[in-house]
Amino acid sequence: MKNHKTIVLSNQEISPGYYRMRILAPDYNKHAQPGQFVMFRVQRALPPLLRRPFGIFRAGFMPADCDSMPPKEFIEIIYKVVGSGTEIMQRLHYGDPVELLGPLGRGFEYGASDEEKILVGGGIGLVPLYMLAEKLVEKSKVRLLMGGRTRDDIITVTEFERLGVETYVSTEDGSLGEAGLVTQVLESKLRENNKVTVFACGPMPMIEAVQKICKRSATPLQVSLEALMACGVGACLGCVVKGSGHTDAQPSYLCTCKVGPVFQSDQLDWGASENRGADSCGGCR
Amino acid sequence: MKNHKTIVLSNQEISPGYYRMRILAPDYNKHAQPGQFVMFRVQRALPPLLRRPFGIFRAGFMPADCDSMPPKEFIEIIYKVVGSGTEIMQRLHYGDPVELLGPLGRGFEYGASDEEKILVGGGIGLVPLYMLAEKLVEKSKVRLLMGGRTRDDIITVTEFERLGVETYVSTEDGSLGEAGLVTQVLESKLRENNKVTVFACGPMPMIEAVQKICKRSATPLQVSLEALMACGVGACLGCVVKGSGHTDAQPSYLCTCKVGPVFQSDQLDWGASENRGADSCGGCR
Amino acid sequence: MIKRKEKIIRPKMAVEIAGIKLRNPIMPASGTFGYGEEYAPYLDLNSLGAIVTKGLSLKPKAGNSTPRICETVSGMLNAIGLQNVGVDVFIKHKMPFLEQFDTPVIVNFFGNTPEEYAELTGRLDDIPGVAALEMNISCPNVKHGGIVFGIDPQAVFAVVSQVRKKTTKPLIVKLTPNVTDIQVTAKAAEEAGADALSLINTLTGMAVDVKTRRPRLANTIGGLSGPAIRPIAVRLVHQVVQAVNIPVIGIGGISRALDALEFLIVGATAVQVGTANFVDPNAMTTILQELEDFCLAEGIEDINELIGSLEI
Amino acid sequence: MIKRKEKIIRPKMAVEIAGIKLRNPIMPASGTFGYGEEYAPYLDLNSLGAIVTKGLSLKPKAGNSTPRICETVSGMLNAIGLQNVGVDVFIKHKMPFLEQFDTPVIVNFFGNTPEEYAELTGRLDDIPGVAALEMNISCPNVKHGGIVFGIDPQAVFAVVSQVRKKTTKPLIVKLTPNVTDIQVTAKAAEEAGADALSLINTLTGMAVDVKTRRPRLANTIGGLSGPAIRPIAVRLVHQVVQAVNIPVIGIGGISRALDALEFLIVGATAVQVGTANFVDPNAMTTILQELEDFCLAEGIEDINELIGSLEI
Ligand SMILES: Cc1cc2nc3c(=O)[nH]c(=O)nc-3n(C[C@H](O)[C@H](O)[C@H](O)COP(=O)(O)OP(=O)(O)OC[C@H]3O[C@@H](n4cnc5c(N)ncnc54)[C@H](O)[C@@H]3O)c2cc1C
Ligand SMILES: Cc1cc2nc3c(=O)[nH]c(=O)nc-3n(C[C@H](O)[C@H](O)[C@H](O)COP(=O)(O)OP(=O)(O)OC[C@H]3O[C@@H](n4cnc5c(N)ncnc54)[C@H](O)[C@@H]3O)c2cc1C
Ligand SMILES: Cc1cc2nc3c(=O)[nH]c(=O)nc-3n(C[C@H](O)[C@H](O)[C@H](O)COP(=O)(O)O)c2cc1C
Ligand SMILES: Cc1cc2nc3c(=O)[nH]c(=O)nc-3n(C[C@H](O)[C@H](O)[C@H](O)COP(=O)(O)O)c2cc1C
Ligand code: FES
Ligand code: FES
Repeated sequence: MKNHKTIVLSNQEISPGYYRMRILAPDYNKHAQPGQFVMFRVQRALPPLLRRPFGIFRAGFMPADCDSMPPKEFIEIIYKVVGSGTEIMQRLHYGDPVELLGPLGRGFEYGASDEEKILVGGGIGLVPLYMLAEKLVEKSKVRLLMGGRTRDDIITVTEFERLGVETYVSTEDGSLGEAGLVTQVLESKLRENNKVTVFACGPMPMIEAVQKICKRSATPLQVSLEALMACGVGACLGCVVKGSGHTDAQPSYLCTCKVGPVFQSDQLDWGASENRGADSCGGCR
Repeated sequence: MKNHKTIVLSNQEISPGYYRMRILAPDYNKHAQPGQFVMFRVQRALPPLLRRPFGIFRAGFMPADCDSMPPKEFIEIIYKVVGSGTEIMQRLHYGDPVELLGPLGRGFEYGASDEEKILVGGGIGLVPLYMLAEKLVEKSKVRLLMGGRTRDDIITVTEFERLGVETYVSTEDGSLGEAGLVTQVLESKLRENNKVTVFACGPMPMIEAVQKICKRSATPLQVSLEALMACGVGACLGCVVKGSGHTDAQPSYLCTCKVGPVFQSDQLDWGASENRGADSCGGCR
Repeated sequence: MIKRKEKIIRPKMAVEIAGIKLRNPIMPASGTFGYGEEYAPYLDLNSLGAIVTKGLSLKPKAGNSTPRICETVSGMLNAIGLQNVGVDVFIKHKMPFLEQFDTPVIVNFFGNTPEEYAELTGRLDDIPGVAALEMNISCPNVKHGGIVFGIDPQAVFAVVSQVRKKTTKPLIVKLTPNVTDIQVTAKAAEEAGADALSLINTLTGMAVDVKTRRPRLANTIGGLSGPAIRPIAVRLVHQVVQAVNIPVIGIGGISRALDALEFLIVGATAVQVGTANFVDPNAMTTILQELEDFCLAEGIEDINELIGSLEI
Repeated sequence: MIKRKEKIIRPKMAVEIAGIKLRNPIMPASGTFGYGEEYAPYLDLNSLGAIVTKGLSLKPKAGNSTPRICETVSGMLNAIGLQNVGVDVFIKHKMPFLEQFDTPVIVNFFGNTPEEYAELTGRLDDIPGVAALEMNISCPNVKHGGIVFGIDPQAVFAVVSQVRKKTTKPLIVKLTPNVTDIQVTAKAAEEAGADALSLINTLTGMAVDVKTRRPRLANTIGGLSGPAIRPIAVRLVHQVVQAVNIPVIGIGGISRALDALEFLIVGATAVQVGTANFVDPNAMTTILQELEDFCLAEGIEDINELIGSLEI
């Protein structure tokens, strides 16, 4: 947990509207856990005022610029251009000064190794699952169910395949993989009746559907949530979600940035429509 | 008078802290008068909120990118980095989107051709005098007295010389040209007793000294002033200076952006310390 | 921007305020658009919903010493001091220009005593080209120790009542945001006979030059405007709309259609664009175009559908 | 940054507020720094002038529904709803952490009735590690139709008086900016026994999602903070300093030393940094360094020379 005043190493459009950015990030290989995130300052001046939260796609090393220097440590984030901050981001180049606060939050728990792992990713929700897959493939069979609206929303699947992950792609419009929702694929996989843990990240309606499916079959589920965040460190209390057992009389609010962003599904109050907050409130300016 | 959404063509440091920027600017060769200025929007988004006023150094044409297109019309501005806006400007490159409102204000009057013209420039105040010199050399003898604190503040003198202008350089610290104030040089030139008109632009203390000198010898003087400006078109009334004959009972406020920025010295109230406003109020953020 | 096909029906943009029909809800804010002529080279005055003049007084007013303006983070402070040519020069030299256009002229005015307000109103009431009056009550009342009219509901009621008696033209009262409860002053203006309200005028602010340790404005204190103040303005318009039954014009930090839409959705019938004119002389033209595009994209046939459509 | 030579004497930074000695005038603003532990990984709590906690209530408070925050132009809106762990958990689980540091702990607190305020004050008065109390009066008074205490001078006097009786610790009263005349509420707090004042709390604001036509905050209205509000805050501090004889802590949009200096020059004895902590967890460290550099460059040997040095 540190704030790095650092630079962009590269920034590339990988699918229409989706960018992959590499950022110089000392210590992340050692410290970043799958499912953790960073608070990214898109430039060292205004605008925008606040940092933007992004999942860590992966950490790595690359050769130094001069052979008498140590290799450069980096992280990669993958982002979708949706508003004012990501619009500035898409114009960044090598060398542009940015700031990185992290790694933040609680990541995924790996669970038992004798079970199958199913990762469910919806669009940009795929991001935090890659580092997780890197870990899980060491001990377990891992399958990735990747869904999106159209083929443009299907990103980095090949990279998962290279890890040895079995991947299943579905798009709502049928433009890539199976036509339909990723949750339909999940249902069919769970019907195989293996011992399974599910890890899901994506739009809230998808996560809610996954939760219902897993609950029906009593399958353990971890979800990674998004929330509007100002601080990312538990100080502002802006990013809360309702915890299980939340009532008006006995309220339970959990900070997505501290207790999450990854939650065991039974930590959350699935009845609370407000837990959809972040997702439906994008676009503040 | 038009607002151009345009681009930067080039941007170069010409002396420590001084930059010369070329901007794509259709119609300026035809319409821009010596002494006029532009309201420059340093980027198409915030910050900063307001445009920055800059004198037009010169207008010109350059070859088009492709031979089947007409030549590119440009203007050049020369600016000193002093605050938030100019700090952003110094990082601009070819192709960066900017906006240009202008040409604005009233420029210099050329006066009779049978007299000598003396241009007095202090530091960045030199800028509006170049286009003026281009015009004046056609008919009159033109001398430039250029002053600055140190040699770094002496800019583009060679360009004036190429026009056939006789130039005299003085610096306060003696690091280039004569040691001393430009006003001392002016006094010695006026002692030659030729028929002369003086055109001055520079820091307010210099302009005030020039005014005193010219008044003593009844030499006609035109000055170009700076003022804090929001609109540049006479709408906000932020940029006023006190006109001659201004009293509390009969106030006379003249818009620097409309009536000026060039004034005949007898249009102004030289007693008013507030006419130093702009100069002493730089640095708002 | 959305490409318009021949066949697409353009959304209806007209709105009505206090009996004046506006071709669209976009107009400049007083003091940021001069007397219209300053911006005429840059945009078509016939494309605007209305033209609002710089604030006028009975006699010409010189305004404050300089510096009068100062940039702040996403905003600006001004202490122009209401410099204006006075009503006589306005009628003689500025109205003829404005009368060339087919756009309602709203004259903003102020005084330092209720009598000044009343007399000035009388003068303006006689001018046929004036479509409506906008009364700026953010001025010191010299008879009451210089306390600003607009912050005291009784003073608001008194001065608006006086003005109301002097004119049959639509009367818009422009409220100051520098109050504890704007619903109270809004209601006072309504009860005194205002036909519409406009808000907000600038918020009081100050900036210091830390090197010289002097205020950045000669007047020490000035009015804050620009994008920085928009959330405060939206909140105040929202509150006023709920308190009164007359139309409200929203003002404060509008520089894009999305900004204007916030005000319309909370219930403003029209909006004024101020500081944004300085930043971009074409700001209102762009806002109008974006507003149409928004309506087309969202399937809104008449802008009036949007007004007050906030769902809480 | 200025290079410091061995020999240069570093400027004196210590200030005193209501009897508490602060090693420098920089501290966090309540609600933006958690209970201190959240930012401990990023900066040395021993470098700060003081630590100010999230606002505490007698019982734990759940806060509002989400969305609770929203970014605006150079600012943010929040309607957290004063979520906090309550005084008991604070004393048991948060104080021990804070007591490790050699930095005065200022506890911010609030209630919804004068009795709640008084009872809570009694509880906090017993805790030795608490250096001072900061009383947030921008809360609805449930006994008076939910009208915010801080906007009514009588209510301010009453509630501050009650609290004053319950504690001998230095009492800082935190004023709301959402009033017509802050000098009146400032004086009411002073007369009721406040040892110092802090201001400003957030300005009331609102933002609308134009697509869904819903407020961006679940609570509709929230508090505006950040650089956008600084000119308003500087003006209010300037006015309060002139009205009272107790020290004032300046708050509002401070993110750099130059910002802090504006407040000190108009007369604030110390400042609080709020939203800027979210933007940069090292903000206060940087401000401190820049502040020292400014003093060195300007030849100021003691920061107290700057306080109230405004020349008009
Ligand atoms: C833990 C976490 C991990 C995330 N990982 C990724 C990722 O790997 N890739 C990716 O593309 N996006 C990710 N997001 C969403 C990402 O933060 C938003 O898309 C981004 O902040 C939008 O910024 P903007 O300025 O472009 O949009 P604007 O709408 O202009 O942003 C305005 C404000 O709303 C916030 N905001 C808007 N949308 C969201 C959202 N969906 N979630 C949280 N805050 C939002 C912004 O942070 C900002 O404060 C993640 C969010 C969280 C909380
Ligand atoms: C008619 C005219 C012509 C000018 N021509 C030139 C020129 O050719 N080259 C050049 O370098 N400068 C010129 N200036 C000054 C130039 O406008 C300022 O240096 C510039 O605005 C500073 O911007 P900033 O953001 O870097 O400074 P900041 O201090 O951050 O600016 C804050 C605010 O103050 C204003 N401001 C600050 N200093 C001045 C100033 N001296 N005059 C007017 N406004 C100021 C800015 O425009 C802005 O609104 C001219 C000014 C005027 C009025
Ligand atoms: C330079 C300037 C001059 C102004 N003059 C007047 C005026 O004469 N009368 C008036 O009622 N409001 C005046 N205002 C206030 C504006 O009309 C408007 O209410 C305010 O600026 C907020 O809108 P904005 O944020 O869009 O600028 C002035 C504002 C500025 C910036
Ligand atoms: C998220 C958030 C929570 C806040 N919580 C409190 C609080 O609990 N008590 C309080 O007195 N002020 C609270 N404030 C107000 C701040 O302490 C400060 O007065 C205000 O944010 C202005 O300062 P700034 O512009 O530096 O943020 C809060 C502000 C924010 C942004
Ligand atoms: S983002 Fe501030 S508490 Fe989570
Ligand atoms: S800059 Fe607005 S009137 Fe001159």
